[in-house]
Amino acid sequence: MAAKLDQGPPNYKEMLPPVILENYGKWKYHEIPRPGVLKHVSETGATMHSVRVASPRLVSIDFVRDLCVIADEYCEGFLRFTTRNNVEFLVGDEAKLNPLLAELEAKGYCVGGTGASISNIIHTQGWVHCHTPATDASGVVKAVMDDLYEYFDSMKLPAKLKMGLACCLNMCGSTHCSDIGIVGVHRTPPRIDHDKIRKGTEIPSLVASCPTGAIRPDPKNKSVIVNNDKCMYCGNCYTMSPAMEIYDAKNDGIAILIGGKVSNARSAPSFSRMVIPFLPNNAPRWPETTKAIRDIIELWIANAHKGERLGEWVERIGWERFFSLSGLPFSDMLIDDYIFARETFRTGAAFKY
Amino acid sequence: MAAKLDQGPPNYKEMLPPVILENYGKWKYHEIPRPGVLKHVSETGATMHSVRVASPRLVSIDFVRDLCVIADEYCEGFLRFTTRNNVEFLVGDEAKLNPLLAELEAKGYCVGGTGASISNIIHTQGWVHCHTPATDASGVVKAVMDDLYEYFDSMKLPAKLKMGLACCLNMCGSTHCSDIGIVGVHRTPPRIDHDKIRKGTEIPSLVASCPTGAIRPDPKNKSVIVNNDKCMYCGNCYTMSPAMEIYDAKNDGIAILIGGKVSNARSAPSFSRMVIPFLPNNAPRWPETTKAIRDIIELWIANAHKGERLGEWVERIGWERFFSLSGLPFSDMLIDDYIFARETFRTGAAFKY
Amino acid sequence: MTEKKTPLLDELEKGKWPSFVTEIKRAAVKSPASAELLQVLERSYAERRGHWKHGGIVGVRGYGGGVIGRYVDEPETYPNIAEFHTVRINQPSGFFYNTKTLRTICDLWEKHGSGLTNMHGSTGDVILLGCKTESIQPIFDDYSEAGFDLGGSGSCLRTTNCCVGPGRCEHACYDTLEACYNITNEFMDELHRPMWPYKSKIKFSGCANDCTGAIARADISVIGTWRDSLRIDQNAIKEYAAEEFPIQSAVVAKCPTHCLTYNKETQELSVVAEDCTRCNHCINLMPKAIQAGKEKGATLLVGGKSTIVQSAFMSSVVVPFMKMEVEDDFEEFKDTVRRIWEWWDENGKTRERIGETIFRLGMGKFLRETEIPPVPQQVFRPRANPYVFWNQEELDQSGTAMDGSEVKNYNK
Amino acid sequence: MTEKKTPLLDELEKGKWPSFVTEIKRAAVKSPASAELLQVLERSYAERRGHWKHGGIVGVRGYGGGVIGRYVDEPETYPNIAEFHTVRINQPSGFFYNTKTLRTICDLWEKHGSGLTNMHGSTGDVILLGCKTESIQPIFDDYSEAGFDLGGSGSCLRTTNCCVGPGRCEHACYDTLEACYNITNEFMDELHRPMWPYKSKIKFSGCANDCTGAIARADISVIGTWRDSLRIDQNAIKEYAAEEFPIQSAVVAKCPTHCLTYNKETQELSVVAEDCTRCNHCINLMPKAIQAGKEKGATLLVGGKSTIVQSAFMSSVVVPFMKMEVEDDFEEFKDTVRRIWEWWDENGKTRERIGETIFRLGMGKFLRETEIPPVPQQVFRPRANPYVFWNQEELDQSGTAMDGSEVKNYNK
Repeated sequence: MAAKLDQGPPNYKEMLPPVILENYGKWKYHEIPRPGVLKHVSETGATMHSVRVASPRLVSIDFVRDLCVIADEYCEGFLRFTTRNNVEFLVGDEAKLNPLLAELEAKGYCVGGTGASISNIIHTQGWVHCHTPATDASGVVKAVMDDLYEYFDSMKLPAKLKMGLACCLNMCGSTHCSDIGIVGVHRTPPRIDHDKIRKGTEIPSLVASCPTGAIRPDPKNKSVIVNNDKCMYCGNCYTMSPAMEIYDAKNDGIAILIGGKVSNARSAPSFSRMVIPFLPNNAPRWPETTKAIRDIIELWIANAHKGERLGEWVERIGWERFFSLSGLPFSDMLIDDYIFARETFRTGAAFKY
Repeated sequence: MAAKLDQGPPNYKEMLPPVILENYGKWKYHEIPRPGVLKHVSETGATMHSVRVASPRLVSIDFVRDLCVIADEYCEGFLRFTTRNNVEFLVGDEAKLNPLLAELEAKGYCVGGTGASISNIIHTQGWVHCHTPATDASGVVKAVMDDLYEYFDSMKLPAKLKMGLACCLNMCGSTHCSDIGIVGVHRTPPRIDHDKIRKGTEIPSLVASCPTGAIRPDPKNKSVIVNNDKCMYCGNCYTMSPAMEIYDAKNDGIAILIGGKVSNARSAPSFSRMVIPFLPNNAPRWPETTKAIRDIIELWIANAHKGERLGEWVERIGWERFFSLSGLPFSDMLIDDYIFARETFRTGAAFKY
Repeated sequence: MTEKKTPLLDELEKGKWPSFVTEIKRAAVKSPASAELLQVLERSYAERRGHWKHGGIVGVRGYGGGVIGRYVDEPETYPNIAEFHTVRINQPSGFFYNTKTLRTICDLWEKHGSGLTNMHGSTGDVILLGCKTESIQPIFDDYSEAGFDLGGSGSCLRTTNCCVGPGRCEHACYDTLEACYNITNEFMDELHRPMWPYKSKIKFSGCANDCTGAIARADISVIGTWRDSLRIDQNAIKEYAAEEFPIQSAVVAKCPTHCLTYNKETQELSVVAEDCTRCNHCINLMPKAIQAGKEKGATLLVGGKSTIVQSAFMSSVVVPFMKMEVEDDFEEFKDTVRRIWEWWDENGKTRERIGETIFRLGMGKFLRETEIPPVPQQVFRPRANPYVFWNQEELDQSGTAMDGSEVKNYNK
Repeated sequence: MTEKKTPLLDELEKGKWPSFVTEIKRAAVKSPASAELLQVLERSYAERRGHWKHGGIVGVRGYGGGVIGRYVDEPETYPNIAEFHTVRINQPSGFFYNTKTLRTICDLWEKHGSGLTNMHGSTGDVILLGCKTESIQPIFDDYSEAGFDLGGSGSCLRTTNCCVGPGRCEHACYDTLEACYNITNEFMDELHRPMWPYKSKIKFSGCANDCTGAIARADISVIGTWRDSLRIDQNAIKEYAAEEFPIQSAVVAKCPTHCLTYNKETQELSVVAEDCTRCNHCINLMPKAIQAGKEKGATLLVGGKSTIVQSAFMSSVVVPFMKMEVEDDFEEFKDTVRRIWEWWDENGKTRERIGETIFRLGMGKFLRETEIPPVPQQVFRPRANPYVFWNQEELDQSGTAMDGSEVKNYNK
């Protein structure tokens, strides 16, 4: 049995339930009859219910098999996942909706994540499987979502809230454009293992990898020297060479960025902005991080207009007002000093206090 | 008679008419009873009229003496100039206002430049006295203001209109933040006079002066080489060395930028943006330039809300809509490719046609 | 396998949210590797640091990527995860599955790997988390026979991704599922054999809501839109009015361009079509009454990427409107993207994403050399500086530096 | 002096706007230099190019600047303007003059120079346009005796400038005229003896309307503001209402922060003080009814400059609110500016303006080293990238690269 090269992904058409095949491209509108349930109505009059269920993203195959059992019973053997790692059961037969919901509840699945809610946190691998993490991913997400669960299975937020967690400055997973981004940060320069460098690192590539020019060759030692004052701990050098260990258990932790979005609806897509430069890695439940995020969300709930995303609210009231309302300390670390810094400086004399 | 060092400027207090000395810091509000005349009212009930008169900026001492004669007769010997090179006669005695206006009219002075009008064009020296001009300054201003005179001595624009002209890319005189900026542009690389370089140019400084790194030393010739592909004709090298002649009569001309402002009122200060990359130096009256500016102003008049500065109008409708309304050709030359270019790229999928 | 204690991780089995710790424990029942993963993770929780080393090169015959090497830093202590590689399986469009397919994925992974997976990775692949080097080729062979293919890794076209599209969304302005499937198949070689300066991603979103986050995460962002005026069903407007939906305050007043007018008397909503930017706000709020125009397609935006190295870039508009038709096999898209990649391949530096190359060399140069017409939709606003590069061939070159003439001659 | 024809320039004597050509001709009656200027300018109009060469160094005893050298490129043809230098005379605050002073300026310039002047240059000086090298010292001596001093040129504090301020404006939040006079006198050495990386400018505007263009043109921009709430005179509001002034549409609806509410019934205007950004829009439109708060001062912004080299920068907020009191001799301002200059003098490269130095080295470093407190008013929004520089001394340095420890030890 010779493997076929380049056969591409499975054809999605085989993955669509009958109700979708019949109404493909004919959907007219949708409603959210209750949190976690979408009702799509077709031009043909047909309806389909999608039931959205939380996933921890890192799952066992038994978890997936359990999903299959449910999908076979209520959804003619079809289901889908979302870009935010939720599971969606696709119910063509409305009679099966309530039984499905009952079974999900009985089995302890978390139904929610629709409309003005938190829709699962996009996240990375963290200590589970990444080589440059400054924090864990799954554990922080678990702690934060446990704390914010009331905003997953209800729709009482001013608008949808999309969160992302990246375990290092690579900021994988859209944390750079999330309503709330949780980012693992290193804070100390790499420790150089000169033996490892001599054994097999291509020094010119290593030198070139540093965005601030902090690494220079040290021909005498056949190694490199890091100018610690120029280093911003991004870890790009570690990606180029394992000799540049960047993790530092005593000083790694988390930064919080807020106000990003990708949707074009109403306002243009925007980057998340840093409001807390550092919180400690207090495993296993990161209490400082969960509290900081809850405080921000509650401030938003108390002050935003209905329909206003977190970043839209902050932009309306002004970032300076956000800092005075939130009581978060402002420091020079929150002021950009990288390539596009100038655009963030307030080139105007009109502002609030 | 030994000259005194560092005695500083004359004391402004000696330059203030009695009505100002009496009402200094007590002004309550002002009105514009007619174009070119400001009426300031003091908390004390006192009033002062300022009559604003055009100046060509490059003037003879006889012009100044003529002003003095008028100021002596109607203003107790006091007058002032504005940051936009207008002259202001300060009338403390309201009875003298109409006689002053009559005399100004009889002598052919241009009264205007207040409120929703054009308030004189800030400009540079051009061919009269500058060493790097790509166009003349006073001549272009004369041609444009002759053409737009109806908007100087009336207040029928949607809002005030501030124009600036800079005769080269230095963009002296706030053209970078003007409602309409007229900028002299070179379009060809410098011509190197190798003899002159060898005679006295400090080559490292010359090389360092190039913002795009287009100039490199040519040790063999004891001169420099210009990489023409990298040159953006800014003329900074000519400022460092007279051996780098940048003027090019066949290709120099004018670019038009619009939409800038310095005031914080309502919207933040903003840069002017290029809408026409080149118009020829058709001296003595630059008909293409005067027409282009008139067309933009008339489009603004026809479409803006009352009180809306040119840039506020364009930002409201969108620059893409401005181009379709104006019919001005859009080209890649209008797209930024310098340091902060990224911020101008449309990072969103919402736009007009 | 000895039971070892994981008191810190056990804390993460508490609470309402589903627990990844529970999942690892479930996998650990059958997989010694997963059991050791639990141990090393507990240690990370105690020490507050990771224990994974760099990926070495691991792979499959005929492919240049699709597998990410991963090694624990103390192989002697943790022999079962000394090698613990990730396999990327190209997901079906829209993450739709039948249970048979899902079970096949599970069964094969039970046979060869840790039994742990991400459904899905951020880029889109099914991430199979943890296997030995010797298993990689057998894993590929089995999955291949079952109808699956690898995803991308390294300096290649990364696995493409799309939103739910016409499968279950009223907003889809083109068939994102088919586009993703068709175009992925078109670019198999680019996906499986890294040969570019760095990675490149494509994401297909059916409308301006951009549910794949294409503008933030993809080098090539394809966002559904329309060219004509949005369509308003006045009867449906009246129904919203009857239900006391806040048409004026929630929709009209929040329209960013103020192009909508609602007449409360007649209960009619009107639009000034040329002022509308197709931001989708009104459609999102009143899907029963407002829909996209008839002339549908997509906006092509280029250059999105995350933070490292030159800070995050969002994609920016390159082609404001492009037809995305199954009938013509997405021809315009494929042609355009090929030109864009070719330009980047020629001009990009190592580890430089498309957006960074465009930023370094200039959007003007990019547009000229890819033969994409410059239009004002590509920018929020034109340049503020006057630093225009002029095509010298279009100027009068007599007496300029370009013809090598002496300065002295020109002065005459 | 032979009469020569200037047909091109003569075209610029037509039209309604006052003509600089007429002015040069008036000067030419008494000045052979001005007559020759007319000839060389006519030639520029024919050839469409300038004829002026670089400034050589010309100057005055005891001063490092204040005179700009200028030479025509064909001195043989135009001997009277072979040298045609510019003298900068420091103007009085607010460009106010009595006629005696103006006549003195004219008389001395008739004696020594071309009889041509700019009233004023963009920076603020009286620009005396065109004199010979041999005349420079006598010019200075005469003007000095008459009570004038030179302005700045070169890498120094350039001549400061201010708006009309309390002399004739209801908006002035501090005494710009006195501030400009006092502070200019304080920094005479910095103004007259270039010793910095490049030039530095200060402009004083009394309110947010910024009539000197300080934010765009000055390295140090001082813009009047207040700290408490704006003040509304409800009786005056009623008068505006009686005159049918469009309070709602022109003022309230256009308030950028929507902090104003107008009650049409009671004809009362109210403000939510904490939402107001003090942009001056409402005050501009209704000066009889709305005025600034009582706690007045200025915002200090830093870094403004025009285009060459790194493109134009606007100044950005450094100190949101600063008292500007005559009584304390503008102490806080002078102290702060001295620290800023000192930092720039130590860190700036040649021909680098303050704004460029801050941009290159980072606002954080600038604020720390000048001991100016970081506040959110300094930015439109915080950083989007996570590239924070941490003060290593505040971290646990045991086992980091900072203590020179071996990586191996740390792993244990």
